[in-house]
Amino acid sequence: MKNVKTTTHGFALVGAMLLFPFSALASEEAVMNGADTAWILTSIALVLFMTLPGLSLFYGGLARSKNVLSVLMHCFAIACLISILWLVYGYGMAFGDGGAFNSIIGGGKYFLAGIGTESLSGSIPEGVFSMFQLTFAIITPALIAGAWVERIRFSAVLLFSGLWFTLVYLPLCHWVWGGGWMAEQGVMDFAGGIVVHISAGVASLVIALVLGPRRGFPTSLMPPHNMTMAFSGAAMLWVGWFGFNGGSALAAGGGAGFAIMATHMAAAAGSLGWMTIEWIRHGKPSVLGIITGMVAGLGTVTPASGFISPLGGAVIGLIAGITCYWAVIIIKQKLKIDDSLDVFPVHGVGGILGTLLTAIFASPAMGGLGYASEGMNMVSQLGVQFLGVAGAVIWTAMMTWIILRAIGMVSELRVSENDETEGLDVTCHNERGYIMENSQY
Amino acid sequence: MKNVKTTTHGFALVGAMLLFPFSALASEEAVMNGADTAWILTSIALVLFMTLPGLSLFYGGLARSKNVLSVLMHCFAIACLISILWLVYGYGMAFGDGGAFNSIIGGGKYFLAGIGTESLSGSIPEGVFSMFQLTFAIITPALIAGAWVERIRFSAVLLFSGLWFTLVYLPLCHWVWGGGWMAEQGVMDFAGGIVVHISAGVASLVIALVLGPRRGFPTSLMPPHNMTMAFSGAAMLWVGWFGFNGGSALAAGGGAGFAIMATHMAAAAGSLGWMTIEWIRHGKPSVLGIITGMVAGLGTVTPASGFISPLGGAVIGLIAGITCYWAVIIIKQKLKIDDSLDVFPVHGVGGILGTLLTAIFASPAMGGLGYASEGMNMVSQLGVQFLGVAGAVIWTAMMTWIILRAIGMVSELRVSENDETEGLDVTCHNERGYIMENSQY
Amino acid sequence: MKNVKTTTHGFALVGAMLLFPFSALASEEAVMNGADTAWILTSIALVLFMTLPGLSLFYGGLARSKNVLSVLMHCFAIACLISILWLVYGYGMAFGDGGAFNSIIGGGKYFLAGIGTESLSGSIPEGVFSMFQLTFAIITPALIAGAWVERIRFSAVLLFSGLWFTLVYLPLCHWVWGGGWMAEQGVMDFAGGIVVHISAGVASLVIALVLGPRRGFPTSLMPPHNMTMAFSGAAMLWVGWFGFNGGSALAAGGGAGFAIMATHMAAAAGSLGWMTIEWIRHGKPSVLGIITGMVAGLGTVTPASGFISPLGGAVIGLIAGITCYWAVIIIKQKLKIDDSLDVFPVHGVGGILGTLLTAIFASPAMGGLGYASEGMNMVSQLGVQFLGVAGAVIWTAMMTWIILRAIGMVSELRVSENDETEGLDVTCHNERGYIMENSQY
Amino acid sequence: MKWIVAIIKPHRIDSVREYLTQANITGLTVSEVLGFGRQKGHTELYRGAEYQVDLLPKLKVELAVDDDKVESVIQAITHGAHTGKIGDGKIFVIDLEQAIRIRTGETGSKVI
Amino acid sequence: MKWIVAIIKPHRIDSVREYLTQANITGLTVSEVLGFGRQKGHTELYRGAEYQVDLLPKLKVELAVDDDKVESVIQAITHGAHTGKIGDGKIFVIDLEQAIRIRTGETGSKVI
Amino acid sequence: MKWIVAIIKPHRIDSVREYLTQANITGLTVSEVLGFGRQKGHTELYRGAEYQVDLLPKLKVELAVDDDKVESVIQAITHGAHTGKIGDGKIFVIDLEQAIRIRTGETGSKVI
Ligand SMILES: Nc1ncnc2c1ncn2[C@@H]1O[C@H](COP(=O)(O)OP(=O)(O)O)[C@@H](O)[C@H]1O
Ligand SMILES: Nc1ncnc2c1ncn2[C@@H]1O[C@H](COP(=O)(O)OP(=O)(O)O)[C@@H](O)[C@H]1O
Ligand SMILES: Nc1ncnc2c1ncn2[C@@H]1O[C@H](COP(=O)(O)OP(=O)(O)O)[C@@H](O)[C@H]1O
Repeated sequence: MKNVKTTTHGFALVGAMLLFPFSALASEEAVMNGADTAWILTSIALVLFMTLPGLSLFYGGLARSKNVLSVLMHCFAIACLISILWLVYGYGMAFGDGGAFNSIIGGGKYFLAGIGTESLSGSIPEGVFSMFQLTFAIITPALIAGAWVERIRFSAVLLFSGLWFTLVYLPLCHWVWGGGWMAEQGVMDFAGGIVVHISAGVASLVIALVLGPRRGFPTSLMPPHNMTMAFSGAAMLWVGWFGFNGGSALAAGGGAGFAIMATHMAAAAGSLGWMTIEWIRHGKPSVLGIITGMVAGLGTVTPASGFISPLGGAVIGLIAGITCYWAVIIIKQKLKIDDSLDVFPVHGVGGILGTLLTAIFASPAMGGLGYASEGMNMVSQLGVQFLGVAGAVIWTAMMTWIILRAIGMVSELRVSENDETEGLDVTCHNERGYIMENSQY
Repeated sequence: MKNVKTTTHGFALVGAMLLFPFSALASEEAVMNGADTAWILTSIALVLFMTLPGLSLFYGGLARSKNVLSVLMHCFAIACLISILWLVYGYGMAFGDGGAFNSIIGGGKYFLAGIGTESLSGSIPEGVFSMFQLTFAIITPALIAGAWVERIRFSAVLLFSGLWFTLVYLPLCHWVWGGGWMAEQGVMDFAGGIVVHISAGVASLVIALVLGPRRGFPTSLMPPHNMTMAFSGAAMLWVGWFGFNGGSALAAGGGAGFAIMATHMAAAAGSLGWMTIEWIRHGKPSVLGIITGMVAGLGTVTPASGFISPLGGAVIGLIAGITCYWAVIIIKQKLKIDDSLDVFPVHGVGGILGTLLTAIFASPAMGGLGYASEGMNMVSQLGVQFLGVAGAVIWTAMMTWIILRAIGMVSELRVSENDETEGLDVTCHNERGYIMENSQY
Repeated sequence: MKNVKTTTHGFALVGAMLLFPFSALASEEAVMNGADTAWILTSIALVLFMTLPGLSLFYGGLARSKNVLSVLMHCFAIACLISILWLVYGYGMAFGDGGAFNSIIGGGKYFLAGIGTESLSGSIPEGVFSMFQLTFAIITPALIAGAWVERIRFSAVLLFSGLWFTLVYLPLCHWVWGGGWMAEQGVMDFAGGIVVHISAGVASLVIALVLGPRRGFPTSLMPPHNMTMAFSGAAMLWVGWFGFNGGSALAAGGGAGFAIMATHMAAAAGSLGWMTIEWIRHGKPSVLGIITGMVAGLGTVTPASGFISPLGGAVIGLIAGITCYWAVIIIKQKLKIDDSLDVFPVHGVGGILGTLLTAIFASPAMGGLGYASEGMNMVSQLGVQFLGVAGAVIWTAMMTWIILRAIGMVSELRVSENDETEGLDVTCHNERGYIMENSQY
Repeated sequence: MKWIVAIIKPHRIDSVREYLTQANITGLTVSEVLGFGRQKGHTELYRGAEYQVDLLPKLKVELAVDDDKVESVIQAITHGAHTGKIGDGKIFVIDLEQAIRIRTGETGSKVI
Repeated sequence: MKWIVAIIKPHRIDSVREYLTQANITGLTVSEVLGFGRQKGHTELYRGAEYQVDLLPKLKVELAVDDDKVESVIQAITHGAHTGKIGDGKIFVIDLEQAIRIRTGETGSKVI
Repeated sequence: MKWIVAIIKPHRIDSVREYLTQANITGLTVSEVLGFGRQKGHTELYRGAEYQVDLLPKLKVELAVDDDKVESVIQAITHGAHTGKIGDGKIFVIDLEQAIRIRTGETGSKVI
């Protein structure tokens, strides 16, 4: 357990000695901290809220109205499926002790067996820790849904998400937070730059390439059908992210406070960054722009959030807002890759950027809180971060491609042309999003 | 303690002696636990969030657009009305000491008099406990609104809710959580299977029968006017339910963690259960299906949530998803009872099912955390649960019928035919839900 | 710090001795309280949630559909801008030590420099305190957006908000909570009657007068385009207000519980008050009415919430619901001032009312928890409150007018007639809120 | 051929379509419109401000029919849409010169 | 009788209705349409992708009028809808053969 | 002049407009309608209750054209809207007596 505890999320592992000597001590004595527990219970709610309804509405609003329900359905069904898989083997593979293979993958604790109300993970009950982690496991494949919207078959969504969770998410999560090889190398990822954003972003790019563009792309534009819905979802993401990054401190204290400050400033600066560039280049700043900048800032600051100063967060956010703007232009307009809701340019690019910038801004010279492993400096840590990024990109790309090919062998990935034209809501789910006023006869 | 701690919510009262020797002890010494308080403060927000906007949007989206505001109005006005009644006499009747009649009803503490910032209820301030309980008292009559939508008079809504709260909710709440006869019998209801779901469900059935169907039912179908709104509401319900069931542990610890895990797994399994059966029977799974399955899973696991394992939660959820699906078909399609938003088949059937299954899955043999009262086994507890269910069903049905008849004697229950056709938003509230674009001249 | 600490928000200042002897003691020894921290971390999320998406949706729904995105944009951009200014100098000016000028304005702590994860503010980390305060600094200028919607230029929004935050919000915040002259006088403002509601309300009135009415006002009515959106936002405000007022206790205990109870009862009573008066005067109660009454109740109870009984909260709410109803009629219908979303009559009038009523209902004779400064009685406190109100009204009105004139000298405040007719979404932000169904070709 | 335009109350559409089906009409086009006529509208109220709405939701049904069917179609619509209250709507008849089916290019009355 | 179809700018509807009322017109039907003509549309921008919108929101007003009122109705609409800018819209006049009131079954010009 | 009404599948509008532009048509008006015809609709399902939707989303394109352009416009619409599947829609031609441009008061075929 010690092992696991120390390898958790907020990098308490390494941080243990460095940042939280007291809580590390406490964990030896296995004392539950009610305050930490209260905050993580809250964070569980906040992070689930990010997916349901947060991300669902964000993505749903960006789709066309004939497909809005299919987008909501993807996010919701993924949340359900991953939850059950987490119960059955997910938690164990990510955070259980993998014995001799622990660098590669964990194991045990299937069906959460052996975990009781008294089991602890650090200063919080293990059940609470497991639930908190589950909310991360839910949002990651849900993020990918942005790449395949408006054309994928629903059964392919389920198949893909189950396999990808098993073959990509669980290993990565174990490598970084469960004591696997990345943790051993000293890779710093506070709340999921690698585990969540790089993995989801890279998978999205591969999916966009394998699946091909939506009919009509790129000649006919497919504007968001409901920007107010996308806005609501984005705002919920911002709020929920306090649980995502702040909860990753796994304690109710100054560490969580700092993580939230850095997170918040990155969101604000990312938004203003994107807004400004849009204003300059196109003459008018847009709601879609400002909220996309926010997501870019938040995704990018995620791996760094617990290691940096608030000002560091603002700088990272600004860099993110500008970089991701250009990434979207390049991927969608220049390369004409239909990563429909821009998951790779925002989350993938942001995740990579943030993971690397962590090495810069964690430096005490930059006002940061220092490196997780002893003896690290900016250069050596940057090397380690590169290693982590490279490992994650390669593994994710490779496995995502294999999974898609495998599914493609047993069934179609895309709906028929007709169904795509008519919209997935009616053709796949027998429903319509909106049936207004007079239409009701 | 072990047993008990986990078995809370109301229960505190009776439970005090029986179930929480430790906290009871603590309360003797009157020590407030800040961490528990922090978590229950959070839970108050989460559970209010379930009604406003959660349930309101869930129900509003399922109505037709000409009635959407009336649905929101019902939920909101009920929340306000019940809050004031709670202040005046509700809390006292539910949780005050009823003296000689305590098995039947509580009393005292009118206007929350005598409660100060220092008063404790277990390890948390009594004001916090009272507010937490109020959020349950709000959502229960709001749930009933699903039965009468699109045809009831607004004044009848207020009259009914006030009377029903007084004559049905408060007694039930006292019986189960306030030290009344059900508590004395050892009925286990962690977070409101009986108090909330059975009572709301059964009342809905009676209302549907007394009020009669909406004009046009069942020949013309009345599809949801805004599934994205219903989805948002459903997602908020899921998140808020963590406060509902997790907060019912009344402490920030492993018990709350387990309650949340069981709750979450039941939601996931209920959703997948309903989705699967729809997929098999109709060829396509729907968003309305998956979110209804979620509500079924959540409602059903509620009474059991603090007594069972996460796996137990998943099994209960699955059973709920399938059972409630058939219950809806039977009530609405076969029996042609217009319980408009299916409150009885989902909450009533789910509540009964969950209350009975509590006896099964709380058993340590099923991985559960054990029974609340000493000397209980699965069979004897099942008997007690049956007793609780029967008592709640009979009392609720009887009193609901009497209340409706009484109101019917002083005023019409339904709006006029014309108003029903035109829609309640304009005819009862002088407003329209949506006034889009060009229409604005 | 002591000074500052004790004068903060939850009025711990005075309250320290009176209400929280223990925590005051603890603060001497600079011990972090995890439970308090957990609750304030939660409150940060709740109060941000009030602005994003809460207030944004409330306001967005009340606008016409052609302007909905511009309203959302204002709220969002203000949140981003104020966050960065807070980081740079806002926190320091509000809560830093102003030395000799401390009665007037604070200083230092620019870029949050010098604050570490270990720094405390009372019993919570200073970073947590700073973030909590930031969420108040965000919502205040966002509230003002209700006055200028549907006609202001976006660049004027940014300029105004930055200047107003600096010249009005920061001084007021420092005067009341940062140890400035109002604090010295013993002005009681638990959670922002003066700092938030009076300041936003009065600024709105000035803006409405300087900017002039929307084209068509008052002959053509401009009804809310989406009451379901306004409803969602209002419901989120209610929930978030628990963090606003409850969090202002700055501790997880009975004080927060009482603040939440008073807040909740005021919301309920305000809603019922407005509903009743509408029912009597117009024959039908409306959703817009009931939720406006809720906001009136909440705004009014804010300064009093931590000093009064739940019953006191209900009475304040009722008075607020009725008073603000008439204030809206007078300002909009009688005086024909186009404070478009009625910010002054609801927040301004409510804030003034609540600040004065605080002196009444805090009295132990009215069931209140007593006055903050020693030796105060109802009359003397009322005098102090008058002083606070007068100071805030005069300062805000004066500075707001100056800021508007200054901006007006460098650029237009309003968009062109044509743009106003066409709508700000397309003309200022190049987007449309809704692009439904068939329109998607 | 004639082009028939009927303005009816929204909730009568099902009944109108039933009668039309009985009259062997298999094609029509419906749109949502707002009607102004003798029928009184309603008042809306927003924070004390009254707002008179006199454009009421109606449905417009348009169909092209053969000359010999005009009478039966008018009958069908009248029966289907009739409630006897003000605002039931009107039927207008316009001469139709030509009809073309896009799919086949056919023209004339076999198209409709 | 004539069937008059006018395409106008949305925000002119109130003024058009006022002029029509002055011309003793008591019935009309309005629908939301999208118009394409000389008037330039606007550009929308979504994450850097420009999107030219040239179908502009307009209102279509349809009314059946007696032959002798055609001129005054055209006058009324022209006055009410006129702003002098491109995109003000057009009025079209079609011959109307018959009109029936559903409620009463009456026909002809007394119906309208 | 003629008044041409075409009912088409929504996703064909871009292609129709392209062909019309080629035919030198610079003005038209579009509205969203629901069509009932030979084309089968779809089923919707809400909590086990099936719901047959046979009113399908279509677009109505209306244009006033000069007599000598009628043929080319019909050609253009037919080409643009054609997919060869049931439900492609129809074109109707009605005689148009007069057209007025609101902005200038001009009348006749120079208006359209
Ligand atoms: N002259 C007209 N031209 C076009 N539409 C009309 C005309 N008169 C009435 N209508 C339409 O018919 C509807 C019903 O007319 P109304 O006068 O209210 O009742 P009734 O049909 O019973 O006489 C109106 O709402 C309007 O849409
Ligand atoms: N030939 C036409 N047939 C049908 N509608 C037309 C035609 N020409 C224009 N319209 C409609 O009239 C509106 C205004 O026309 P436009 O050419 O933009 O300006 P103007 O009326 O000033 O000449 C268009 O948006 C369109 O809806
Ligand atoms: N007689 C008619 N009058 C008016 N509209 C019609 C008529 N018949 C068909 N339509 C319209 O044309 C559309 C297409 O017709 P349909 O019979 O489905 O296919 P097709 O055009 O291939 O024959 C319908 O949805 C309807 O909107």
